[in-house]
Amino acid sequence: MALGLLPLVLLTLSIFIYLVSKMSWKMGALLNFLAGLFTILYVFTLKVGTFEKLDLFGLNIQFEWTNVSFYFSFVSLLVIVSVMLFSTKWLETQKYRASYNMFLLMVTAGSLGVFMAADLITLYVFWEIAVLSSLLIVPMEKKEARKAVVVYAVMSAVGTYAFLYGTFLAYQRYGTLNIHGIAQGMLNDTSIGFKMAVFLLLSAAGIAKSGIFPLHIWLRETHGLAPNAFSSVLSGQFIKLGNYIFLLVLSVIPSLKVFSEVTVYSGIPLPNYILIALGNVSIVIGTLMAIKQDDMKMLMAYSSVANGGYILIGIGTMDPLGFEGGMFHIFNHAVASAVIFMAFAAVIYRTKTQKISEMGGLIHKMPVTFLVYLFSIISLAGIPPMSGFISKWMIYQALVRKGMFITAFLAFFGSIGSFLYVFRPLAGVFLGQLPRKYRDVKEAPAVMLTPMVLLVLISFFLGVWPFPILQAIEKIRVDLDVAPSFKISDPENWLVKGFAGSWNPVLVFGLFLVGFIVAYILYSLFPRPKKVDLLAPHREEGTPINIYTGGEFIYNPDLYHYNTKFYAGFERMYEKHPSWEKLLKMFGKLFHDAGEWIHSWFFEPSSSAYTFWVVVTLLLVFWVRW
Amino acid sequence: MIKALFNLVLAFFLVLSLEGIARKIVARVQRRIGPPWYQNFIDVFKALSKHPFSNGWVFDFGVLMALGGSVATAMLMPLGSLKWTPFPNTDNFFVITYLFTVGALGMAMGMVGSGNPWASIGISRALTQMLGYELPFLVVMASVIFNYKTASIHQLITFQGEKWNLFSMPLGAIVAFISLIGMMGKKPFDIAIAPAEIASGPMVELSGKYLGLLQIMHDFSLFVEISLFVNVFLGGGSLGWFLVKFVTVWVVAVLISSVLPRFRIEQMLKFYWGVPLGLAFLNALFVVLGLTL
Amino acid sequence: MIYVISILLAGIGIYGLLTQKNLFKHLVSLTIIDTAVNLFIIALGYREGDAPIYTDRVMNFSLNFVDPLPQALVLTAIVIGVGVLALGASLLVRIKEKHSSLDLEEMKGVKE
Amino acid sequence: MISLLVAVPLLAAFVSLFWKKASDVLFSLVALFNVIVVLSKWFPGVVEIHAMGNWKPPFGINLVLDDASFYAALIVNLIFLMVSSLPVETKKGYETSLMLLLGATNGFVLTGDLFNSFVFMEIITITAVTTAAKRENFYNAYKYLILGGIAGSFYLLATIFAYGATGSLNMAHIAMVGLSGSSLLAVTMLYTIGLGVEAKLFPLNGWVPGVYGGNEVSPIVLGTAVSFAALYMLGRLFGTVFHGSGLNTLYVLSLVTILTGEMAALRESRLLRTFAYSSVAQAGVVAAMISKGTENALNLAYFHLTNDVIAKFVIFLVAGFLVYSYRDLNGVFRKHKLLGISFSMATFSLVGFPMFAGFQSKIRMIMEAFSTKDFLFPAVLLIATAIEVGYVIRWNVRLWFEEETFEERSKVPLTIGFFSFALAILLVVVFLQPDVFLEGTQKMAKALLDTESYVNGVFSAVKGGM
Repeated sequence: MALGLLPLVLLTLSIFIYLVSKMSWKMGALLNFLAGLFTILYVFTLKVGTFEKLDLFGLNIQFEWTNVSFYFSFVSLLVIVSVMLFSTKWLETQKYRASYNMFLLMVTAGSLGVFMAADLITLYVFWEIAVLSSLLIVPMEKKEARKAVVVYAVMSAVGTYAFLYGTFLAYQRYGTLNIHGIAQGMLNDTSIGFKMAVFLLLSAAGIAKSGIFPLHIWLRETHGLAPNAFSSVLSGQFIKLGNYIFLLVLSVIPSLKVFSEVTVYSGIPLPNYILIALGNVSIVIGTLMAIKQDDMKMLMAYSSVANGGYILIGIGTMDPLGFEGGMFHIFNHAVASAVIFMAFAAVIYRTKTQKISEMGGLIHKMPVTFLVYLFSIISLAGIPPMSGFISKWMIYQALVRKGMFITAFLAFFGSIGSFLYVFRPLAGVFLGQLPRKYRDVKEAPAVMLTPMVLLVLISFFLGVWPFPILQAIEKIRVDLDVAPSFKISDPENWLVKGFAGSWNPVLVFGLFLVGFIVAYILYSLFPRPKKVDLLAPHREEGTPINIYTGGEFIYNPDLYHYNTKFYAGFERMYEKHPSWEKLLKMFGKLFHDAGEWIHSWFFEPSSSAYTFWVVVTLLLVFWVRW
Repeated sequence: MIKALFNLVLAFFLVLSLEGIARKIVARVQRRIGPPWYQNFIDVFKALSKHPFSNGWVFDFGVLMALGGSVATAMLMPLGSLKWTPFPNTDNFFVITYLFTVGALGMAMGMVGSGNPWASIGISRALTQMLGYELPFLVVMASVIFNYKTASIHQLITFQGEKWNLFSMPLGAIVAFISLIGMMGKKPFDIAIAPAEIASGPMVELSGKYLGLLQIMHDFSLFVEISLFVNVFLGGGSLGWFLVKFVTVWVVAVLISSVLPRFRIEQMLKFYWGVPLGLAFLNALFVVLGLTL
Repeated sequence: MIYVISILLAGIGIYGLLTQKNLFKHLVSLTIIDTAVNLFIIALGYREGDAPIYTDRVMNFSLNFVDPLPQALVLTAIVIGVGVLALGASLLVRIKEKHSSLDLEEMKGVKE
Repeated sequence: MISLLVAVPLLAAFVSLFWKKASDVLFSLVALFNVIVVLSKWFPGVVEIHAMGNWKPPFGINLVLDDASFYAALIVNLIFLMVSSLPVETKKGYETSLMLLLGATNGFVLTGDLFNSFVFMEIITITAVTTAAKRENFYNAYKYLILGGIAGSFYLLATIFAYGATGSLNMAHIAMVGLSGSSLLAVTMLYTIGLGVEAKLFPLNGWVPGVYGGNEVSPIVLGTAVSFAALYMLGRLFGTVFHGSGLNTLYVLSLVTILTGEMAALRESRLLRTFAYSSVAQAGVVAAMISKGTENALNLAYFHLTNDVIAKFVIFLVAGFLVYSYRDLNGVFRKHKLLGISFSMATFSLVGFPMFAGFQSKIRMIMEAFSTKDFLFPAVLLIATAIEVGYVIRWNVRLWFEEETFEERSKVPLTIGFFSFALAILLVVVFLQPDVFLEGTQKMAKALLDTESYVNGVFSAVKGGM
């Protein structure tokens, strides 16, 4: 009973928290945090394999707690709890504090419900609860978000309802809504077309939610314009719902066996390949678009598109390495993007802008924020010794092993491209010259820094010692029967094994240390430097900065900061790119115009026209029926 | 660990002298006499001994990270045989490639942290260039790894005992070499530090020991890049044999770059994403079809 | 014959509704349709024979006599028709006041 | 007893003409009385008739109360009770029409006679037009009148055809004798058209936005009670009387209705009209389910209709109040939190988000459609829902979050606040416990399809006296 009650209790609690927040939002936010903390601890006590049936709401609701549920719940809660802690301070900038608290907890409850649902209807119910709550948080802060949220709502609805259609299609044929039942049914089914249809319809929800190619455009505006701290949840936690769907259709439903007749290349069946192709396109679009964003949150939103592609590709290969890489990447991206968005929120909290071109030099004022951002982008770009590298490494291994060169190429492209786009905010926001208007900016409050620092430390720790999480994923892999004999983590020898090569994360970190020590020794051997004071013009009007300017004296550092069109040379190459966003907008316009047309032909006109339609209908009906 | 330290010492002396030799070669190509071969040692030590200026803590931190990263990478690199492989369990190609970027990132961060826009422009170019040369290189490497089913460098060396990859996959080797020139930042791919255009780009604010340390970091990077090429495409052998191949590759690269002018950034991208990338894929196709020579 | 006339009338009514620009004419057309339907109903109930009155002579149901029910129905229908007509007319008065015309093309403030 | 449901409102309407001052009170009393009468009959289970003038069926006119018509009458009268207790300004001057409408709707629901139902439908049209003309909405009301008149003619024609074919006007009798061949076809077609106007089937629903969007009363009444009655009649005629013939046409029409309604709603920029279109679409959904003709489908159709009616009542109530209290609706819910919450809950129920009643009916309808191997309707329904999400979210965001222009806060009448919130809570309750409605609609669907017991019931029922 305890299992299924968890999301329901949280749902109920959210209303209580609303009332508390009405009295004191700080109380509410704190309670929220405590509730989250409790949940994350509670999650550890749940026993894997617990199965529950509840007859609630006239539906037969089934919950099952599996290793997968645990993993996803843990990742989600980690992000959400951090954001909740972050919010206890940050929330003061918001207008709708009580509702924010309530909906945030509802998002939590909904997501947990999704992860522990054992049948697709239960999943759908909680999915919609989570989505609806997020829909109501997104427009809370920024004006433009009010348009964006409609796009988000519709995209999400398209995915969700396709999923629902697929669910019932499966139900109609296999007579069950239980996920394992459907998997079994699909295994015994011989109609490949039907299975493909169900597969693609079900994955539509994942495509929409994790921002995979044809339905990715909502991410930019929604993530970019949502309340700043909530963007962390959206990017760090919410799109993991989509990844969960992919996991369901690709591995819980054993896609390799179900579609073994339509294997395309290297043992990968056609439907997986379709998803992998979509993931590829997402990587390319996400990377290219992220590189040219000036709005730092939108930049990271596109980065989420690209990383969603990685995860999809990893899981899509259904290779042990790819699968584990994809799963691990879920964690890494969650943590990294949550920290990054929180760091942005902290920056925006102080500077009130999210345009890269309006900032600069904030490292002098917000060094801790800078550092957490730095370590997160190291993780996000997949550079050792942060954990992000490990998952990317695994995905590459899988791709190369499978000989999927084009996919691998696009993955490489996204990876190198990610250096470009993560560096842009680093250079534009934190480094360089500090504009005059920010000279009194202070470091973000400690409450806001704490969750970021903690998450970074976790990511760092897992980069050096990834075995706990790798073993958790390995359990999932064994559960789902994805090449269970293949061992990847070898904690005794401190090794992570690929299909041929292996490597030792501790050693790599050790070498790092050695490198740093060597570098530091060299550094301290030689004469001490004099300081160039980059803030001199801020301290005293009219002091020039002592840097190379080709003979000019620079009194106004604002003008001496390079952050607009950072990659102009590259951006120019694709500035005339065809815009998918425009295409989908056209599609939206089409619906709108159809509505206009219907309105002006059937609803607007005079009684003559009404009569005309009556007569036409009559004649038509008689003609058809007679 | 001893081997790793040997790597560092070797890298320092070998590459610094080679750099000097390169200056000599270029001078001869251009009908000049050129500096002596040990000029670069003099330069580095002179730079290290001078009183420098620091543009803030991130500047220092960036330099340390750059040097530390490249030192770490250099320590991992095998030298032509299992015997000269410092860490046989961790010489995975992807690990080395990504570890290598730490140094690049550190440098980028430190230099942009100097607050000079020339540096930022240089870094933006350098990163863009990375997008150019890495892609064909990685595709080639992917096909090599796919062919031998291993990503471990020393195993790759062993596998090509009979026949170098240069001969079994000539297309791949050519592409990798072109990428190598880009990696080394030699002409025509010295866009990032173009002295006449953007005041040496990232290096604009460097002075004294910072310049010296980054010079050393650059040497380690060159060492890693060339060794990687030699190991993967030119087979194995004793340490001496390895050094001969190393020098040869270096000289060829220098000769080629000495007669070429500089690309513009988008020309560079178009170049790399044109023929080299196409050839890389062709190579991959051959590998998949089992058509290696 | 009567059927034809009623169908013709209905046609005229519909034609009027479709083509006329004047709202009042719409109302008239509607009334014409009503009339047509009523006529049709009457025609339906008509048989060659006796008037619909139960007499000793027509105790036998198999005999032909005019069906009385339609006539009763028509009476009701007519009453309702009048109601509609009245309501329509009163609305027309108000429309004229508000939009200053009954002609579809000259009415003001209708297009939105 | 049943005939009182019709007679009392009519009488009261007549009285109110001469006693204008008391008309409001009268209306409330009548509505209350009706509700009590209906409640006293709580799901009769058997068929109970009131034969006018003690003519034994199939002769004469009789009012029939079985589970189906009871449920419809219950909804209708409850809605009128709520309408009657709304503040006086909302319905000032229209009490008489509303009472007439109440009587006519009750008659329409209860009658067992086709011609009688035509008469009641015409009265509904006339009174509805009168109500629609509030706030000088004359032109739209007039258009409605003409269309209603034409529909009435078709309805009458259909009735006459049925009479011509069977020699009877009594529904039970016709159901027993049965129509066949071309006469069945003609009758069902004509009824589709005749009822289509009131049931808001495309393309006969041109009047809806104009009338619903014209003032605050007509959508509350027409969009809920009258819609329910019309859709009930659809089920009664096609289910009970025609044994499920002629439903294919209805199916096609209703699918088109759903899509066109939603698309038109998407482009609409006025609040009341948007939800008028949405109500068109929902009527399409219900009609599509009715057209499936199985008991379960009917059950779900009326379950959905009930949910929709409740949601629409809240929406139109709140929207009507706001539209006529403020010039600019942006961010208006910040002034009216309670109304806002009720409105949002109702709209979410409309879309079918979980936690609200609409979810229960939608999910069941889709499941039912799939189990009858109908893959088209769920697809259409889901596409429509996706569009619905778009405009529902757009309106919610606009009304909650958009910058408000400064306007004096108008006071919310107690009843509006109470009803909207109570009904919104009811929607949640129905989500938690769908059986609240499902039991009723189940009985209703059973009664609608069980022609045999209907016929037997009518013919053998103990005649209820006054």
